[in-house]
Amino acid sequence: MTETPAGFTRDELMEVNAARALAGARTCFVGIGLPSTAANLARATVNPGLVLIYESGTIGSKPTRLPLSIGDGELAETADSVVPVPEMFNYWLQGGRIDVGFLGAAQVDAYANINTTVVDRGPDKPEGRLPGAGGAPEIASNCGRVLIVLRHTTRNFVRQLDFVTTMGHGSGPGDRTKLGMPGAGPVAVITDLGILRPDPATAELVLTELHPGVTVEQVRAATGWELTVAETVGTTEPPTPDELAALRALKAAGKEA
Amino acid sequence: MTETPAGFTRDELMEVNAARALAGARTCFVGIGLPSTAANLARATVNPGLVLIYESGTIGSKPTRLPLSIGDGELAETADSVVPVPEMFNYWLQGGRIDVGFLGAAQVDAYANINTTVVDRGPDKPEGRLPGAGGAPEIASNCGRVLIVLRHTTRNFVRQLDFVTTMGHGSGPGDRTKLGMPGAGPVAVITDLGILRPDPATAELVLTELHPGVTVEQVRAATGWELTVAETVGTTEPPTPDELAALRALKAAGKEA
Amino acid sequence: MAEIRSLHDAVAGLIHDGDTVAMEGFTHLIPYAAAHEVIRQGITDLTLVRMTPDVVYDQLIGAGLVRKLVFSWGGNPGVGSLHRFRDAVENGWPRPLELDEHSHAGMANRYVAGASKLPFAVLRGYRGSDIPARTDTISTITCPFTGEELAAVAALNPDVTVIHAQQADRAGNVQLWGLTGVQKEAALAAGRVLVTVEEIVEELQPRPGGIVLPTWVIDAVCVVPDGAHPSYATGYSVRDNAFYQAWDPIARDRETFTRWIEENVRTGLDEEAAIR
Amino acid sequence: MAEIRSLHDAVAGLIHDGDTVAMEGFTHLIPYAAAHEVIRQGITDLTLVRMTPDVVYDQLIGAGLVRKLVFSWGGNPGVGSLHRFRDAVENGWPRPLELDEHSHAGMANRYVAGASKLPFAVLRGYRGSDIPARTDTISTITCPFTGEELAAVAALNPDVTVIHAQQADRAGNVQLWGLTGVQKEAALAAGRVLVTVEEIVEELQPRPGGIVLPTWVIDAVCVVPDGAHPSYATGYSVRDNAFYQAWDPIARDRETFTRWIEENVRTGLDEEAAIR
Repeated sequence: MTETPAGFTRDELMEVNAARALAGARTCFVGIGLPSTAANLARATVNPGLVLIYESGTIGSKPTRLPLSIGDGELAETADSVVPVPEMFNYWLQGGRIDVGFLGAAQVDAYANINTTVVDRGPDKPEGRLPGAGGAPEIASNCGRVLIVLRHTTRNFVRQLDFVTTMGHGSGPGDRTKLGMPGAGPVAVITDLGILRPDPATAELVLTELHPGVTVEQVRAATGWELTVAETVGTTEPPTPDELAALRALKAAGKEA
Repeated sequence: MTETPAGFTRDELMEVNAARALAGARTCFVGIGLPSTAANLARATVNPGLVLIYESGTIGSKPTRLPLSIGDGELAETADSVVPVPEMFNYWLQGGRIDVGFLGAAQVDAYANINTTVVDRGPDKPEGRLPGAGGAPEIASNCGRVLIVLRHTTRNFVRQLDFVTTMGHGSGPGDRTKLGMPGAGPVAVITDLGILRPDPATAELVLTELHPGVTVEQVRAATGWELTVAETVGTTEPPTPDELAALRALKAAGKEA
Repeated sequence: MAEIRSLHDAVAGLIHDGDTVAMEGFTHLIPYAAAHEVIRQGITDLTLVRMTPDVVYDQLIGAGLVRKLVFSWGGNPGVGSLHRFRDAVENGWPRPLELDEHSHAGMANRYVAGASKLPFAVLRGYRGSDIPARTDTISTITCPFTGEELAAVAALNPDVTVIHAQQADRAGNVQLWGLTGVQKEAALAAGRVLVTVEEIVEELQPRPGGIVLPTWVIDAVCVVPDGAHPSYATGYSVRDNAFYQAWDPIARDRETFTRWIEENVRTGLDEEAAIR
Repeated sequence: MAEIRSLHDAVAGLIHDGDTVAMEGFTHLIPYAAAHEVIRQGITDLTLVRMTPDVVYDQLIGAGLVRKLVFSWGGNPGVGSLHRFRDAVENGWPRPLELDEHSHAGMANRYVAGASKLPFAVLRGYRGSDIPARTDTISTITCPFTGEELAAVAALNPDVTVIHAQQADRAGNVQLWGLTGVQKEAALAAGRVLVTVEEIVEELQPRPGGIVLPTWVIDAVCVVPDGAHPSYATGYSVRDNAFYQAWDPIARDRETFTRWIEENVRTGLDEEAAIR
């Protein structure tokens, strides 16, 4: 690999920063797609001991390439333990044993609530059908904290969800407690433009970091609500050559398989 | 083995007849002690294909000697499948997959209700402590039918149970249906004197068969309530040489282990 | 007791118009061959159940055999949308598709209740979600000890569950291993069980992570080597990822889809299953 | 993360006076050595939990360390009564023993609820039995879908669960196999987990029927070869049936019992555990 520090894509910025957010975590419940990329990159970089947990029943998977689905054979072959799916959801997830739940999303609102069920496509058009909930509602409720990763567009970052599949912070602070949700909920939304984090007082997502080369205006323009911006907005560290190399190697191995 | 047909004990009559009661059954949930002896003898004689299920989690155990406990290692080693104990009780027993539940008892009453919890030892004496319920309440409720095996004495066959651990037929016909119990309940109580079966109309246990050499009076004297005797009382077939040989071989193998 | 039958006869004997059918598998061991036999026989008005309906359910839906789908995540894993599923839901083509939609935790527990012959299961789930408003199979229940309000989900008891496994013995005992998902629960929850297997072996050797289903909880075993393709069977095959990717353009277009089913399922290579 | 510690230190660090402690095992893998260490350290006022309390609980009860027993079947399997248990219940010697008594199905589901961090579990159980009248951990609940009334049992969440397993690796991941009973549920239901193992191996090889508990759900692993004796560890030892039979006369008499504990546990061979 002969990449220069500047030779990276917006997606790579998102993926590298998502991986970094897993520093210090012991266990991560991994959704497929971007979360899986991030979690596997974390194992290759900031957190080699991270225990990856997939809803297909694998605990401690150590894939050498990006799994193509949450039921990829390598996830089972490299796992410390494979458990039945009901046990995964009852003993491990609901049992409160997972530090971080890592989710993707189709739509996110200002309180980090998530829609993956249906989208309103306007009058005279039928609702657009999305895949559905999967494990997300209980992942978001039961994990110690939640990370969300998705691309930043006004289609994805909406003022009002068309459907609440998975509650993040509801309508503001206290909602999670009121509903008896054990975990802290979303602590960061990592996008290809920067990072949003809930304001401790209001639980509303606030832009706290920009990726190198991105402006606040770009993020505002890509957000469907009037985005709050932190007083001091940081800039994420550019990906290191090691991070990029690891990310690209993982993806290349995934394509080969 | 050079036994003559007459060379058998009362216990052997009980054990052989208990085994015979398993003819035609596919699956048997086996209590330890006499039920286990009977079920293993059935596999050696009338029902070689009988699937033995022990509450320790073994399905299809094929022990070559009498297991010394429901957790005997050979039960697992010879099983078709070993499942966690909760799965055994939920998916297999409550799931309604077991034809026959085979139980022992400390006290039985005229409706084949069972006490294995405490016995009243008279005034000024503390209740006598028995082992407790084990799996029996749900075995008796959920198996297709129930067989009970125990020695026949007035101490065991009582007018009034000191405690109802496990319901057989309650206080008479209809009680099981009223309580929503899926199985038919006790269909025979096999003792060292003969066999009692519930009257289809009253659900009360009736003496239907005597073992060879036993009289109705002997059974009456060993029963703590006014025993109903069938109009025609049969006599059980004496143990065959093969049955005796198989029973004694099983016991001998159990002692050696 | 399981009878070892041809796939044609087993499907014809066990799956009927109007049945609720679960064909389970979490990417691994998905019973494609059995589903294709359902398409060939035109068994219709089905309620299909599965946590993760994927391409094989897309095929059954597009073939017009499905009235209702009970599920928690419907997609082409690693690729994208299920176009036939979307077309049925969004446009009612080739027929409207009713949905009963849950989370994975809810669906898994519905199977657990079904296998346990309980009418419902309890979980700490669906909190803050709009999902319960769209279904009558989620309710609430109050803990009699703590007063906490929890979600209750109705048991799932399919008329028939169909799974694919690696091996059976001649008596019809079955073993599967690798990712075994929710297959045991789905099988034990069902009224009838059909298992396709890679092969019959003289004796099942206990495997790490192996699940054994004894013959007396199974109705039919059918020998269908590679019966999970394009899904896979650990120890026998690997996932045909190229097929999953190729499916996307096939399924996007109604005519392309219909032709594909005609050429590859109704009169295609799978026809051999009918005479096995 | 599991720390690999001496049995003395692990017991002293994890088990305290007044704790609710589950030492599980269904005849197999019963953690005798750990229980003897509890006796040596005189940890008292315990609430003991186990589906099948046997000789090792008889010893703890007779030693006067137990305030309450939560159980479903108490006996010397294959032999007869537990005389120390009976003496405590019937005569209050050496102290009264409170009981919370269930059926196996109820206890198993109480552990399942505990492991699932639910406050209760549901079963079709205890019907027609006097058991519910004797405990406040059984209640009823009505299915919100069918109206059927079912039994509810309160979750069991021991302060500490102690189990014996065959192997751990150096990171403290544990594997047990053979009859694994309710050990996984008991461990995952507990606040703290202590595991004694036959040996540490370089790498855990997946076994048929094996259960793996990852190091991050365990607090301490102690290497105690033959730590289940007179119970057994599949692959390492066989059950010492002679001991179970010999226990009957020892336990019948208070003095004989007390002397046995003094000579064989408090100052006996097990003392070596303290320096391991």
